[in-house]
Amino acid sequence: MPTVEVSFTALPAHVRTARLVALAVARRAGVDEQILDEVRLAVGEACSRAVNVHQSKSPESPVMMRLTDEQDRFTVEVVDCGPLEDAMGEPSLGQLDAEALASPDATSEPIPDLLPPGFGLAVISGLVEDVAVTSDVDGTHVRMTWPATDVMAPESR
Amino acid sequence: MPTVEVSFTALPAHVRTARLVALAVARRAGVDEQILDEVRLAVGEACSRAVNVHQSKSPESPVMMRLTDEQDRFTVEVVDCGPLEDAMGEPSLGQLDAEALASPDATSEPIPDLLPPGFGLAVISGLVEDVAVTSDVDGTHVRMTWPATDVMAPESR
Amino acid sequence: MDLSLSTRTEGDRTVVTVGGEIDVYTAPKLREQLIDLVSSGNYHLVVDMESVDFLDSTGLGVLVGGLKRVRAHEGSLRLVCTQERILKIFRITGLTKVFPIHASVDEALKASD
Amino acid sequence: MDLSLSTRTEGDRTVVTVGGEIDVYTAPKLREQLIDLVSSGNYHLVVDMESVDFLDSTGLGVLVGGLKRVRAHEGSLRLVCTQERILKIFRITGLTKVFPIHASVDEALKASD
Ligand SMILES: Nc1ncnc2c1ncn2[C@@H]1O[C@H](COP(=O)(O)OP(=O)(O)O)[C@@H](O)[C@H]1O
Ligand SMILES: Nc1ncnc2c1ncn2[C@@H]1O[C@H](COP(=O)(O)OP(=O)(O)O)[C@@H](O)[C@H]1O
Repeated sequence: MPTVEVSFTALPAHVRTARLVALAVARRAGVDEQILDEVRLAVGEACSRAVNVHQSKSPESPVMMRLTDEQDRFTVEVVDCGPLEDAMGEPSLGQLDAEALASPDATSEPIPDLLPPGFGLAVISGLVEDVAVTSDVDGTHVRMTWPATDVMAPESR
Repeated sequence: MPTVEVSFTALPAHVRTARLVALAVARRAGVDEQILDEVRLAVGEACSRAVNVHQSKSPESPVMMRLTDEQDRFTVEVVDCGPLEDAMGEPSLGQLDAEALASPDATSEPIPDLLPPGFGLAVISGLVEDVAVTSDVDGTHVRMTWPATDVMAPESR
Repeated sequence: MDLSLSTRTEGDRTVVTVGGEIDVYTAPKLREQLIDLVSSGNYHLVVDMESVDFLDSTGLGVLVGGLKRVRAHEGSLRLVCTQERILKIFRITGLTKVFPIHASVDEALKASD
Repeated sequence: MDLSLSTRTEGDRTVVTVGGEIDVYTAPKLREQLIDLVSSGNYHLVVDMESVDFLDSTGLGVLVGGLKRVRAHEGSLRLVCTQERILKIFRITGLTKVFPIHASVDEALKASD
């Protein structure tokens, strides 16, 4: 069960580092080239979301990403420190109303650039087939799994 | 004090991941392009050494690398699980005898390809100006520091 | 890769050419650019995304914010994008219904509602 | 980048062209190659390192192992390397005293002790 764990201070720049690591490990784990773009985007969404949660709730505590390569599955788990309610209150993709999002809400200034909380999770669930979002005392876990051929073991000679 | 911590199962493939992460974070931390090759090699040596220590002592426990970017210093610390004696017994660069290393020791078969334990540390101390090797109950810490300009903070607007 | 931005005027429209990665790290630069353009009176924007390698939901948020800003002035925000991997995220989020997406800058410049 | 290896014969010498990264992950492949060559009777090796991007002490260990093997048969192992960043690690470790290092494959092929 080869595993890489990355913890990082909740800063946007580190989301890039997390994407880079996940991509390199996924490739090395034998995730199909066609799927790597999806991995990159999904990992970026999960980590950006976690960074946002931390910046508002607990800027000092690190975001954790765990990459696991076992048998024929490559799994990425991103853990933030946000409480249960956060994940529960977030809309599923079906509830997103693109028209409403973009309505010319000229009366409210400043115009918010952030999409509603949960938009990132909605993107992930639209993108990744095998995804589970759970909450426990540690915070919220986003766990995404892709098929892979295990090529990560040390050279066999 | 933006920090990235990477823990990885003690496998050679993950040493590449560690190098990749350290390089990306160092560049982002503003370490000079001229020094990046040195960072890459030193991090590779420290992590390879740690992987070797773990593989013989405790293959299940992860190797830890911590990247810290504070003010004008970029620091990499690699922690292995090896006990005090390991680090103490290792030769300093001055003690390495290149001729002896390469002597045609035809009587001993198989010919060992590994250089003596401690060779990696010797390379690091020959390469990096600011390096400290310490041991405590956790294991051995190799701590290397380079100058950097802090550009890691979030965009200031 | 970092974000690159350049703008030029074509008649009553302003073309913003974006390259690199639009993500949580770089999106603030794009937001600032769009805000600057709208506050200096450019209400008809064409955002050329052909050189964008990566776009995440933070980037989408900034584009949606831009759209709201120009709409507040009866303006428009058109996208130029033919890359499947970038189009995918617009499709997943339903934002293809909100943004006019064109196959070339020329097409976007000629288009009207 | 991964390791690439190719070999060719030039008179009584064998040229091994190495590319990519020689590290703890790829060094076993190089070791195996050198062992194969020696056990099939090739005792005069020229290792061309001009396309090597990265070399660490595990890689050095494999080269030293190769040198020991050919010396056991009165052979030679010459390196071709002009890249400063690769030469540096040979210098730091004192291995420049052990390996003949040449500026080109031609030079290495013509050299004798
Ligand atoms: N998506 C990414 N995540 C993390 N690091 C990355 C990513 N893309 C490139 N890098 C690394 O970041 C460093 C700088 O890349 P780049 O984005 O071009 O620089 P910057 O954004 O600082 O101008 C390089 O070492 C590169 O390997
Ligand atoms: N030094 C490195 N450490 C870790 N990953 C790396 C390194 N160099 C490249 N990579 C990443 O590893 C992946 C595969 O690189 P490469 O070494 O060419 O493949 P492989 O060794 O599996 O043939 C790429 O995603 C690349 O970003």
